[in-house]
Amino acid sequence: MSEFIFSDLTFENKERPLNEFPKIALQLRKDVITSLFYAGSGHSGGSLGMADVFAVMYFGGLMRYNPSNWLSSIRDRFVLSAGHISPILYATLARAGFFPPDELKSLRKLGSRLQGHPGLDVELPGIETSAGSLGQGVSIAVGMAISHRHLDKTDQLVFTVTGDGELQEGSVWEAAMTASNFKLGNLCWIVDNNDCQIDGRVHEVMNIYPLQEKFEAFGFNVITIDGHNYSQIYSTLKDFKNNSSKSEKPNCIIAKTFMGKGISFMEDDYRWHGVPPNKEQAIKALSELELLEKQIIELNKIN
Amino acid sequence: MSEFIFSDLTFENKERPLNEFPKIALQLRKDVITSLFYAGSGHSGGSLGMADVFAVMYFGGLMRYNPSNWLSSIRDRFVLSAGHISPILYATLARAGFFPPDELKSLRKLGSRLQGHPGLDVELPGIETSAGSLGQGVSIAVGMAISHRHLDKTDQLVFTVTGDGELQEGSVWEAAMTASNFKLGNLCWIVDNNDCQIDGRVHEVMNIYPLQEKFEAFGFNVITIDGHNYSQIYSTLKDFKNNSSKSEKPNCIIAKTFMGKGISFMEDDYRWHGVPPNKEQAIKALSELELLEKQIIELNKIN
Amino acid sequence: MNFEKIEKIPTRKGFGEGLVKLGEENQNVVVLGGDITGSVLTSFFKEKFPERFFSIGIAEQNATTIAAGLALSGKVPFFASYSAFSAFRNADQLRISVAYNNVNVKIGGGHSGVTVGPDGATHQSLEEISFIRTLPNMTLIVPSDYNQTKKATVAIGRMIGPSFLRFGRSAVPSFTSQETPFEIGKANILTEGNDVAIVACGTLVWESLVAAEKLKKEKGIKARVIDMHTIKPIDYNTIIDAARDCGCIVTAEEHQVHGGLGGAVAEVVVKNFPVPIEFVGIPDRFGLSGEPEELMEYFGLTSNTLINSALRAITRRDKGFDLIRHIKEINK
Amino acid sequence: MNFEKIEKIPTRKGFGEGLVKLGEENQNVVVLGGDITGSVLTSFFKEKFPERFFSIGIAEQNATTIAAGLALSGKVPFFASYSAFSAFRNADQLRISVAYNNVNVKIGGGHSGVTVGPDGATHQSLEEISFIRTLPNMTLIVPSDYNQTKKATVAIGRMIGPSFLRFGRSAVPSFTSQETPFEIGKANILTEGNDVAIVACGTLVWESLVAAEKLKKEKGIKARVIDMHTIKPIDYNTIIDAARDCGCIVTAEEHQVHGGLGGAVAEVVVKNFPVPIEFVGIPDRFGLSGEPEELMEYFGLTSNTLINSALRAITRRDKGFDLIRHIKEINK
Ligand SMILES: Cc1ncc(C[n+]2csc(CCOP(=O)(O)OP(=O)(O)O)c2C)c(N)n1
Ligand SMILES: Cc1ncc(C[n+]2csc(CCOP(=O)(O)OP(=O)(O)O)c2C)c(N)n1
Ligand SMILES: [Mg+2]
Ligand SMILES: [Mg+2]
Repeated sequence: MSEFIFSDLTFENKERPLNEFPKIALQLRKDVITSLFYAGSGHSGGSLGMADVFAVMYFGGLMRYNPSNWLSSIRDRFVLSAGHISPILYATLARAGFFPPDELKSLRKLGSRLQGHPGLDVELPGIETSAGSLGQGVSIAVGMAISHRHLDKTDQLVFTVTGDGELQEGSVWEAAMTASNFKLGNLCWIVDNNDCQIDGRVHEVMNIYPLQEKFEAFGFNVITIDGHNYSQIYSTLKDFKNNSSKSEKPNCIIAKTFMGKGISFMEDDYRWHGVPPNKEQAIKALSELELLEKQIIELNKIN
Repeated sequence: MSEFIFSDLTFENKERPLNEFPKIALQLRKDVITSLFYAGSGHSGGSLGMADVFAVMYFGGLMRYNPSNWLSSIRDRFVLSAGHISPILYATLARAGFFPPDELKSLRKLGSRLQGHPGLDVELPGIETSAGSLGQGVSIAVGMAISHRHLDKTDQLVFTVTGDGELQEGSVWEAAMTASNFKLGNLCWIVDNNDCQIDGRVHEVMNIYPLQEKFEAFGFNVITIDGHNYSQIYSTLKDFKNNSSKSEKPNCIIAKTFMGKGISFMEDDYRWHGVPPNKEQAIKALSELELLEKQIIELNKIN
Repeated sequence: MNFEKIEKIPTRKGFGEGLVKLGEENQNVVVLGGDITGSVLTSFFKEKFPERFFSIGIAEQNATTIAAGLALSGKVPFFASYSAFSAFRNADQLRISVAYNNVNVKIGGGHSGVTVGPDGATHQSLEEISFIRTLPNMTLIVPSDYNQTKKATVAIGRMIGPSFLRFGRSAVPSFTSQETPFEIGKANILTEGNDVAIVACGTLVWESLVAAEKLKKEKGIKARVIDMHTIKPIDYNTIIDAARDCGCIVTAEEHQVHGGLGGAVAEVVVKNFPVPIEFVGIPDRFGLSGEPEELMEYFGLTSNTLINSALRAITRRDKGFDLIRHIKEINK
Repeated sequence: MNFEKIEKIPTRKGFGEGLVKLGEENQNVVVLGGDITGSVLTSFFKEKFPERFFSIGIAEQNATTIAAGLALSGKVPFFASYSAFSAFRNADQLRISVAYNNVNVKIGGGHSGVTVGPDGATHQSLEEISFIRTLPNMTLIVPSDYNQTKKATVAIGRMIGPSFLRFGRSAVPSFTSQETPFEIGKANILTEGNDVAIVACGTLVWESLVAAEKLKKEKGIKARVIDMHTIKPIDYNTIIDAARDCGCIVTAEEHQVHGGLGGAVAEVVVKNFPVPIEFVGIPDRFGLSGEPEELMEYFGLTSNTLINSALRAITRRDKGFDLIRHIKEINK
């Protein structure tokens, strides 16, 4: 089935016109769907919802990385704290050239480097830390940011993504407190604010709001954006990058997203948190994405 | 040495004029000094700093308890989360009649019911839970408040005291989040805000400020008071009690205190966090307190 | 026992149903959710008794300690999450507020072991038997199938004191019946035999039965299979009898070979009746993504491994105690 | 050895000094404070290398994970707190971010055991050997005196990989010298003897030496005292030799009798050379306030207990393996 083949396509990491992001995000969404279909288990909802953010973060010439020498000591770092949305990270890394996209079909299989939750032990290029226990990644990111800013004294940036349900973990607030104490202007913490978690709506399972006020009270620069608006994502990340070396405050981007974004029957439905598409659903999802792709191409022609 | 004898004195728990609290607090401070002197180890600073709050909380007719039937199912609850300031709790319980004051001299000794940090296993009347690992007590208090409000449907109140350094523990913010989610208007969380912890000033060791904003962002009614001003302590606790059954918000009292309050050579000095007075210091401290007592008596005569 | 056509049911279903049963018989039973209620099936209770269900979100420390507060107010609180998070993220709270306080808190550790499958190492708890059994005052139960899990759930809900129940995600052979006895602290002897004892818990009990059957059929060896569902307090008598009667033991668990059931049995044995033991478990490494059955095979948690271990234990017993193997092999 | 006039120095001093030494030899060594720097003596490092010291406050989870982040950035981070909090409050972080990540993080667990004294049970960590040694990839060291603690600190700072060092608060006999060898994973045999082996760690090593001396003088029994400073990886060969040569073992530790050093030794023994073992440790209960020496006495962590245990072990060995004691006694 042609839908389920992974092309070799990779994308460059460079400054690019905003209208190029949709098709990158689209490719990432296709990869998420396809790899999860192969896996037969895993987390569709959050992975799809964060595709737009990942597209801009990795392919907009903002984050400095080099897939062919990925452990370079001057790289910027990305730490996935919400380990369960590994499919979007794997898709991104594959399309950035860290490893062959075809490996995406090994997701969650015995012997794969694409563990259900990222594992450092299997040595997949681009993976900075193991993850899967919520809340830990952001403290790891803080550790890296301290190292860069206060020990190495470099201008390396540290990006991290947490879920919004994840903010219920107290250790996350320990990390927040430390980030502002150490004036980690080089830290960019993106919250995937889809108001969904496993048991339901975040504000119903255990309300975390008001969010902006919480982060502000913990000493952050906070900005709330539409996590599907490329222009907002880009300019916010760009601002972070530009101001980072002068800034004495850590940065929090509250990205309002929809779980399952892009697939009609998944969108904004928390029941898709941890479920993969079956074959039928995968085909439907991929054809929706292809339709969208055609529209995007048309749109780009007009503009 | 007469200084080191524990009288049998107890105080009633009743509504009383504000000018009666100083001498109660004074007695508690004496007991703290004396018991710590006997113990030869333990936490002077926080215990002395909270004497005024404890005096009002236990002896102002606010909290409902019955020392001769202390496990009564309709009692209000007090949970000490900052377990290390047990000396002030022990002194208070002794002076409230939970056990003979003379037992205070067994503090921290082998076989004593007055463990260094409160232990439930030794069954000292008035102790609601073991403590000593920072941050846990407040979650226990939340559990009790849930039980009273949502299961037993009684109007029992739950008081808890944490330190300010203690607020660096992430689990404390988990407790805070839950408290507001479950609308625990019956919970009164007092923060001993002395800006001291073991390694130094709280704002230097790991800054927790702004505090009021943090608790507000976590959904609390917050009020900041002078933790040595009886009138402020009393009216704040009284307001809590009066509004508790209608209130849908948990309450946080940020009590600005001085570590070691009442003893000239200990006041506002974090190095007294975990040290007991030696004999000379104990005598000096007790004589300072006696001087103060005389002044209070004089003052009361005039008014 | 029909080894071919045995029905498979997840143990977590027993946990969920047991909670409902407890909820029916005791008004004071309450359940705390950790945002995985549909996974560990506390959802059954939630549906039936919504007013006694409290959603705490993703905050295992807090949930555990709130449970202690509820217990101190006369309730019988259960809190369940994935065992990786309800045994470790809250370890200090388990130690102080639950075990030291000695309160009536019940913790469910679901999705334990490698059989949680493709989620991978972080989710595959393989160290909690060791930690939990070391805590004073705790009761620790690792049931072996659906029926037993249900009984164990009800049993810990009826007893007074802190307890931890470790169960799994995937469907496993349901080989005990509603009538099979279950008593906390009393191991079940499933097959009679004096040639070798296999002391197992959880998913490995079924593998032990398969191994015993093959040992009998293929080698004429009679293995005594012991379902050591209660790890703490451990059933000393049954272990000592097995050591005396069989002279050698194999332990089997979906847990590290260090510190777990094997360690507990070893402690009893050397303190009472030293005999050779072979440990079957995870060889001191973290898990991996894969399908549950693939992983059990990959890590050697199978009847075949048990058979080899039994034969090795018997050889060691018969050759006497001088069979020192090369350190490489010892360290396996 | 002069048993009367031995100097006493706290092991934590060795930790603090070891850190300074490491700080001098390696620029990448950094230390995280947990608001008890003066207690666990990370304060020495802080004073000497303030730019490489980071105060994290009271947040053990975060400190542990930040350490992992630092290690992933090429640093050699140490984080130390009271062992009760640096082994349990952060247990999940130790498991995932440190052990599974297999990063170069070093954890100090100070104020361990009952010798922390009057602070009482919450502060008396007695369960962490069990937990830490069950984690794959970890190195666990429990040094026995000041000099050894210093050497162990330097050794874990020089090796690559996650490690945990458990030490104490109170002054204890300083019986090794600067020249005494120390190698991770290689136990030190302190006295020669083939009558009984005493395998001890931490504060109990000294008590073992005292016991051995008395056993020799008073009973003519030659005990082989083994300082098993490294609990993980455990020194199999030395244990197996002791089992073969002596035929019985006593283990001794300031830790629960379950799951700790005793458990580790039992596992090696039954897997290789089963012999009777007597366990000296805390009998499955929490601690109490009291002075360190009172508590050691109260809980029977003394040379006298060791002597009795040694005699019992010898009797059990000589009477053969049929000496089943009453269950009450077994359960001690
Ligand atoms: C410490 C911990 N507790 C529980 C879990 C199980 N778990 C995995 S994802 C998840 C929900 C996370 O919600 P959110 O952060 O909002 O992510 P989203 O569902 O939006 O992807 C839970 C509870 C975990 N991985 N780690
Ligand atoms: C979880 C935990 N970590 C560390 C400690 C050790 N400790 C006891 S008191 C204390 C300082 C607490 O500061 P604060 O809450 O401000 O109390 P204060 O010094 O003002 O009395 C610390 C770090 C502990 N008891 N529990
Ligand atoms: Mg979410
Ligand atoms: Mg303070």
